[in-house]
Amino acid sequence: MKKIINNIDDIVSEMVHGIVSSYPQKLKILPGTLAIARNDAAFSDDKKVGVVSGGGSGHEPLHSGYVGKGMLCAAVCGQINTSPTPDQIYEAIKYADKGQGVLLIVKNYAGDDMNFDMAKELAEFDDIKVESILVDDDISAADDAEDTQGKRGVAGTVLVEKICGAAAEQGMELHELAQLGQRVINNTKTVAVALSAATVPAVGHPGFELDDDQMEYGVGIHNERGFSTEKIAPSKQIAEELINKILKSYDHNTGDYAVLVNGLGSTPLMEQFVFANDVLNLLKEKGIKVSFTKVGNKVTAIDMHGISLTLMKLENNWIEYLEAPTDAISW
Amino acid sequence: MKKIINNIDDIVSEMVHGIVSSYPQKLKILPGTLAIARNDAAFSDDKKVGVVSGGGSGHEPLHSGYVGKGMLCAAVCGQINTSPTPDQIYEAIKYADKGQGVLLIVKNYAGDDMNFDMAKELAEFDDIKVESILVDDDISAADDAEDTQGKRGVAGTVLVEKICGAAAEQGMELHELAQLGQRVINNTKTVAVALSAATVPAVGHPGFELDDDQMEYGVGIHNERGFSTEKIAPSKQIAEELINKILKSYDHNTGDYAVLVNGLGSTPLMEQFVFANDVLNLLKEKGIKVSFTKVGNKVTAIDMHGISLTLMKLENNWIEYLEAPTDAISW
Amino acid sequence: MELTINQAKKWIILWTDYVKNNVELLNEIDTAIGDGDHGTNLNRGTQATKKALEEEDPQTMPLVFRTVALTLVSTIGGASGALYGTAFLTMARLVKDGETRLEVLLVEATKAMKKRGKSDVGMKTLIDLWDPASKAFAEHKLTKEYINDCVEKTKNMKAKKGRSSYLRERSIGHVDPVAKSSSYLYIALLEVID
Amino acid sequence: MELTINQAKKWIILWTDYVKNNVELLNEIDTAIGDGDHGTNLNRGTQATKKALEEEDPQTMPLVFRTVALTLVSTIGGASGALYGTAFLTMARLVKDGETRLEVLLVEATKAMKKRGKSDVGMKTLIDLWDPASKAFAEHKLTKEYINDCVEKTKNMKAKKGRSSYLRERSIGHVDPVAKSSSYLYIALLEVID
Ligand SMILES: Nc1ncnc2c1ncn2[C@@H]1O[C@H](COP(=O)(O)OP(=O)(O)O)[C@@H](O)[C@H]1O
Ligand SMILES: Nc1ncnc2c1ncn2[C@@H]1O[C@H](COP(=O)(O)OP(=O)(O)O)[C@@H](O)[C@H]1O
Ligand SMILES: [Mg+2]
Ligand SMILES: [Mg+2]
Ligand SMILES: [Mg+2]
Ligand SMILES: [Mg+2]
Repeated sequence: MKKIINNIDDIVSEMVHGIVSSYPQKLKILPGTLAIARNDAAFSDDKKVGVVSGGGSGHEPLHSGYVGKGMLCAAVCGQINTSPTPDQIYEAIKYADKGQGVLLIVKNYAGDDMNFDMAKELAEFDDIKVESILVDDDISAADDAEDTQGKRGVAGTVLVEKICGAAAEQGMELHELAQLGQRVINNTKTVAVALSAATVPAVGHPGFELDDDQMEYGVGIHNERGFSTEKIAPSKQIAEELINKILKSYDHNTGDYAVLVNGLGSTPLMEQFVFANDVLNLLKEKGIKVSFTKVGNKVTAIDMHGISLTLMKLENNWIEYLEAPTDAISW
Repeated sequence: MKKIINNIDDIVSEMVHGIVSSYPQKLKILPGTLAIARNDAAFSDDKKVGVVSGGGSGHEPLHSGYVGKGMLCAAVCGQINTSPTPDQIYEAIKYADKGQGVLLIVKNYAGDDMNFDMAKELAEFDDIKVESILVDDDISAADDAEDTQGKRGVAGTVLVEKICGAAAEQGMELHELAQLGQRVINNTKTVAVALSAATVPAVGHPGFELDDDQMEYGVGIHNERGFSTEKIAPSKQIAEELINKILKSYDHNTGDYAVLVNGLGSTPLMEQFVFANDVLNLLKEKGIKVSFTKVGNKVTAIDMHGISLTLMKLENNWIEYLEAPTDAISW
Repeated sequence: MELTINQAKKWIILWTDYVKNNVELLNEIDTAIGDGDHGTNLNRGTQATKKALEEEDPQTMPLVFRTVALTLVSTIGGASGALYGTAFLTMARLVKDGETRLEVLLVEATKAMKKRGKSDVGMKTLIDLWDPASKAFAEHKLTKEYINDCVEKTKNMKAKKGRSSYLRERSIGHVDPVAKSSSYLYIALLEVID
Repeated sequence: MELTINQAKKWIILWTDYVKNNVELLNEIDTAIGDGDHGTNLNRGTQATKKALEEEDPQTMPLVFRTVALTLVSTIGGASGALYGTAFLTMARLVKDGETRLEVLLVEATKAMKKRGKSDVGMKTLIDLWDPASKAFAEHKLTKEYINDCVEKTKNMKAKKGRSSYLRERSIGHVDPVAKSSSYLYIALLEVID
């Protein structure tokens, strides 16, 4: 395992300190936690619903890179692939609350779900209004979702954070915001492929092995294997398969879409844009209208080499929320 | 070699098309070229000096990701690690010229230098005022620079593009802009380390081999080997060595600095921020004031795993140029 | 039945020692059907709890449970952190409200965890230890053999909650890691009240 | 001396054939001290030039040189693209201005490339072929042996310009790739005027 780190146990703490000391005008650490929160002047005068997210580390820039005016008020960083603890989430909620309540955006994993749930109880005990939404955009294992913890939350999370963050910034109240977030989640679908697995530092070797000519369809962002291992295909063919899988999962394919092509950590932008080119060409051929596209390392799996495709069916003025300005360093 | 691509010969063209079709409101391709240019409404009314850059591909998001109001007017994309041809650069110059002339920001490689030089002659033949500056921030082989093509242009290029782009946006005239750019270049110093080399698609294997416990100090962004191969060290030690090398290369170390921690392609943000944390702590210990920091994959070497550190000694109001808003998708 | 303050402290400290001596084993079990961190995570939490009990040396029953609950909640993390946290916070709240019957505390803690995890028996989680063990304890029938039996039974279950649920059929054949670490808690209890 | 239009076309086309037959060799030489693409890049440019000459079939000397120059400039890329481009643009400009003496064209092209590359003889570049070869040609002393000799001599030089200069001492022991590809141009010339 080759990584630019010091001690394995200190990675998350050092990373979090690195983030805030790189952008001190925008970000700070909440005392006694590994939660990163807005530090800009505008925030202190805000009287808006606070939006808070978080989860295990290893998905950078999610969530910390999306803290800033117009997106999140705070992001709570757990250890690598491990949910943060309720006390830290609770601190973030308290910081984000301006009397209008707080929306929690949680990825659907047992640890995240339960720890955020506990934090919510702690906050409600303090009379802070809290609602939470569970992002579960990964459709790669949707068929038997009731027999499992449910669909996983992956790259689509960043779109949920952007839309909810922008709507909160524009003054939407808490309950409406949670409903908006839930609709966005319902409309957001992701599938990923990996050419090689990630190496979790504490583990020291890749989470699974693929041959030189193999790729894995349907991987998750915690090194979860996918639904099939195939011979590596040209970008265009991968795009075709992911698009078909995603489009089929909607009731119908009319309307406008947003597209997110997401690198999983060690995938060069060059490959991401070649893939985006194929995706956009294929969608055009299929008569699917795309009104918003984003390409880059947005929600990663440490150093996994691979890519995910997210489609989001747009409603109402969501496109305006997507295009609204934000101070977040990584949007 | 595992890459998400189609045909090797089509990578750059497909990538360029992927970039502009992902961001059609902001970017377009100049007809008959692989030059990416501003496509925003504000540009058509501009009466400012145009700033143009470009070079071989494989360093994304450089330069195409820096096209937009407040940075570049156009970026000319050559084949991978190959300078673009003068005719394409010339098209970019013509597009960028609004009667106030055009500044060319060129990285110091023989191919780039000579091809941009030819384009400049073509443009001058058309009575377009053109000035060019050569970025040569890589100090890893500075000792005998007169005996070689000279120091290479690497990560610092993005800072030069930001400052010149912002100054042009604020109305600075051509000659002054070129002088500003040259001063910025003189004040900018970079050194890089790699844990593994990049794989150029046409070559199909890593440019050089390092053992599992080895790292290479002083690599370039085209798989050039560096000045020494060492046992891999903790982030803090790498930071210390790069900082010392860079600080020594200035006449004196008073004043404010900007810091760029740059991932070389496949380095996760996690590692970049751990490293940034060490860099900022060490600079603080040394009493060096840092007024601006940027961290991320800004100037890459395809899929090289490694990191570069750039320091820039700030003068006058450069910090304002660095902090000025820009529409560029990757700043 | 009721514990004395010293018994309560001894119980928890005995548990932390069990965890400490079995970190590798718990990690191994979690590796088979999870992400391999349960031993490390839990040990971090229980060692912090031991330290807190020793340093704060709480002198009332509510304070003992409060110390244990808050320390576990803030130091374990992950799914098991929320579950153990929920269990001990529930017990702490009940003790504070005057409920001291241990059998009630354990049954209520189990209920709270079911609610927290939207889960129930048969899903290959710690519930498959807590539910039968807390009931057997209430009926004075809890033995070490029974506890280990409950853990063993999770082996043939297919996971329906948590990370391991994504393994589907492949989750069968391994015991649940947090059922295992919970078995130490119940065994420690038996040893303390023996 | 002066070339006829047909000789000029034949010269260039002969050169493109030499390049085509030696793509791998040129790539290999560039791999040793550069980035291994010179054969591929130059062949792309010379094949495009051949095609342009055949399709556009220019009927005046200035048009022939213009076609060659513009095609090379826009299709080779890299350092050698700029250098060959500079050489042929210089010759095209001179021919357009009425200068038809080949020896003058070659000497002026060499000068222009020196200026373009801020380089001179002894730096292990194509200048080490063009400079002596153009002078020998002017003095009617150019032979195939002399041309190959010039290429060979670059072997023991230490590169001071271009990518290979970063190899420092390690650049010694290999001939310069663009000196080699330029040798084909001069050999083709000898064959055409033979
Ligand atoms: N929804 C749930 N309800 C009850 N128990 C659960 C649930 N999800 C997970 N668990 C328990 O948590 C254990 C995993 O704990 P831990 O290793 O801390 O989680 P992770 O590392 O996946 O965050 C599982 O083995 C199971 O016993
Ligand atoms: N400054 C220079 N002056 C003259 N010739 C140069 C200069 N730099 C490079 N060259 C020539 O260019 C050759 C490399 O050409 P090419 O492979 O096209 O370049 P690259 O791939 O490095 O862009 C060198 O072998 C040398 O002959
Ligand atoms: Mg875990
Ligand atoms: Mg090249
Ligand atoms: Mg686990
Ligand atoms: Mg070359």
